[in-house]
Amino acid sequence: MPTYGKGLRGLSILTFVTIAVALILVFFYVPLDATQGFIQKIFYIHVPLAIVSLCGFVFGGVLAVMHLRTGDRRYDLRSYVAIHMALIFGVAALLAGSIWAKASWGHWWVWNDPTLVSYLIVLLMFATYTPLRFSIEDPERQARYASVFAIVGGAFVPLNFIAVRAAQEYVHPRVLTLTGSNLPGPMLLTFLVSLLGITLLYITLWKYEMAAKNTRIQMRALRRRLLGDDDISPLQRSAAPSL
Amino acid sequence: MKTAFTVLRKDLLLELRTLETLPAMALFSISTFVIFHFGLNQDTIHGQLAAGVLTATLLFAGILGVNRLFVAEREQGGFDAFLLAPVDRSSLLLAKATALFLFLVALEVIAVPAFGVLLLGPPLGPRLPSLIVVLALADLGIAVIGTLVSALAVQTRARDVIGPVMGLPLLIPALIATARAIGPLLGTVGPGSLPGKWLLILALYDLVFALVAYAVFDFLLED
Amino acid sequence: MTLLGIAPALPLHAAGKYVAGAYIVFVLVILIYVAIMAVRLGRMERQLVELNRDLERRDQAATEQDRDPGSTSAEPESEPDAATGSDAHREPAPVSGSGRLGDSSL
Amino acid sequence: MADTPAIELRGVARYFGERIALRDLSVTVPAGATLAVLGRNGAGKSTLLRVLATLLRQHAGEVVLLGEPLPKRAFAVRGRLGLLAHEPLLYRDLSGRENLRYHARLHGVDPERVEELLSAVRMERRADEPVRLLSRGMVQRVAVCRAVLHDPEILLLDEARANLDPGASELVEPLVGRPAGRTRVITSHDPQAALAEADLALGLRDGRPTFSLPASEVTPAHVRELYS
Repeated sequence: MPTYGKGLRGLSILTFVTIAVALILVFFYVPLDATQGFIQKIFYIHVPLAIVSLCGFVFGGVLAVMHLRTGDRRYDLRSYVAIHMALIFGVAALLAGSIWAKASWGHWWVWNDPTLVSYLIVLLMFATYTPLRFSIEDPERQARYASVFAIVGGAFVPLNFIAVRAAQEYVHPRVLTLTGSNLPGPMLLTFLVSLLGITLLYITLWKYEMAAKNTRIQMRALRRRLLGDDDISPLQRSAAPSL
Repeated sequence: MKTAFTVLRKDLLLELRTLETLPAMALFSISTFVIFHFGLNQDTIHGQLAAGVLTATLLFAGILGVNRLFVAEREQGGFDAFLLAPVDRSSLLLAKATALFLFLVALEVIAVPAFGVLLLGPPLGPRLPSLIVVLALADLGIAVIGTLVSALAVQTRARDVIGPVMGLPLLIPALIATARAIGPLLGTVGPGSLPGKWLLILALYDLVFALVAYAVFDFLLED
Repeated sequence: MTLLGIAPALPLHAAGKYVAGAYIVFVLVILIYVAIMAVRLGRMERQLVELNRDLERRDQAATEQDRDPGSTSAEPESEPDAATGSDAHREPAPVSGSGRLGDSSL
Repeated sequence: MADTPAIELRGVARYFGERIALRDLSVTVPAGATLAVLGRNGAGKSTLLRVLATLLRQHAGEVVLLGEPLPKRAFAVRGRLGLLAHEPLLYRDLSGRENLRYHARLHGVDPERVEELLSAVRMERRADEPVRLLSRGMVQRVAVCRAVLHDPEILLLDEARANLDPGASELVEPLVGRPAGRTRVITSHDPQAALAEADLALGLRDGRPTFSLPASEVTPAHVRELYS
């Protein structure tokens, strides 16, 4: 049975260092953006969060495919944690994005930035992932239906982005499209370092939550093995996989 | 294919007998037009606004159909009856998607003329052919996504809520493409050209989700 | 160390407020997450402590049983055979069949 | 095919989350024989029938029906099984005949067989009324037709006699009774009636088999233990 905790210590140190370096670069090294000035600094937190979160949803979809193909419920747990983390990062990205919108265009929500708009739609959709899991009792069916949802969601993310981007008339020059990039040298370096930092943070927290969930499940099994079955309280319904 | 036709025939017969879904969708859409009239406080609308009103109304009326799609199967043992037969399981997806598609077409046969009469400024006539093309592609998207979402939701406890809440975000890109494709058609100056870009996106959307639905549908029936 | 001199660290005029806000929101979200996980960890810790106490009670009962097996105390401490138990719930599923979990199951 | 047993279960288990529905179940039913499954409510009888009907996959152990291992070869067996359970599996808003025609098309059976069965259970006159207007007994008779429509080799009867008055029971006897010569698995709340028409008997309690004997060797003690 794989444990998820072993690489955690080294990984968290690496994450800490990377984010620290990124912050230093953002605030002390990179020159101010010509048009947006200081506000542009939010860009280095908003876009990496958005990218990592989107990749998290697609990662959850891939794990869901593995779960349906192999039938191994551990993939379902990994998919659940991946999507769960992606949702958390997504909320942070959306908040940072709306702050950026307020700073540069004056109001909290703006419809002309395709990343922000398509982001809201993706979050709206994945917000139903947990209620869907919660409303199915049989754990095996719950895992299977959640995986189907994750796969549909994974396919939806790129399509949604294409549709929203095509629908946008751009108000301001694209600083960085999620696909291409037209950033001068130092900005690109800073962006890549902060992207790396956020990615490492996602992986660390993913392993951390996997370790926590794994421990809880092992403990429940241990408790049942030691104290017989009638001593444990029946598992109350939860969205999390119970295996 | 034959199985899909068998299941489709049964569904249409069942709808004929009970008349639960179709009338509800039609009445829902017409009352929505009335609400839009008072909401927008305009006697006639045209262009992109009209496209938006039409598309949004059809989408929400379609959601009513999505909610009812698998209810008979769930409550009267339809799933077991189907699973007991030596048939390919994805034919149920094909049959139900076709049934939903036909419901949507029937809805549009009623709702679009009503829209023309009630709200639309410019005459509907000359715009109809290209409008039909766009609506057909949109119905295909709603049918595929709707069937998948309905199959997912019907087995859950909060099925009347989970279905729409899951389905709407999934259908937003289709809604965008449909509204943007219909927009120029309903302009006052005369039917504009069909924007190819949006038809392409709509077609791509339908194709991708048809493939995804085909790949994952069997897992929803397995137990 | 000219690095520090170039850009004022945190200009607090209008723009700075938003930038600080964005980064604080990010830190806050992560902190909330860590707090939730900490609560879960606490609950798990309590369950482990409880588990150990139950075990001690059971072992104590077992040792009493061994010391005077003959005496039929008024209310005999029935040997809770932990291994099989009434088994109304499944033990970790044996490895076999379609993708069931390993014995030391996750 | 007569020598290979119709149903072979070895160490079959099925869980519903943490709760055990079936566990360590091993039984072999030769072709043409009838197995009576006895036990209280929730003992796992219906779960066992759904596993045999390929509607539920087993979580452990082996299930071989008519020489075909499940769940891999389930499609090869599906057309040769008939299930009659609490749910009649009929659409209430369609008539009896429309339901049976639908099932006949699903199973690729000649519609003529529908008329034959309807007259066998004397339902021809009421065959065109929606099922929701029929009495429980009539619905059960139409459900019997549905279960044997495709002439299954294995028949799974979950309290088939429930809701049937003695008259109706005789009507369906040639279809679902012993004379039809099919391999049958029957469950019932009335152990005596079930044992009377069974060759083998299986006792279930909390998902575990308590006995698996020829019907003749089942003693009242066995039965009492099941329902105590």
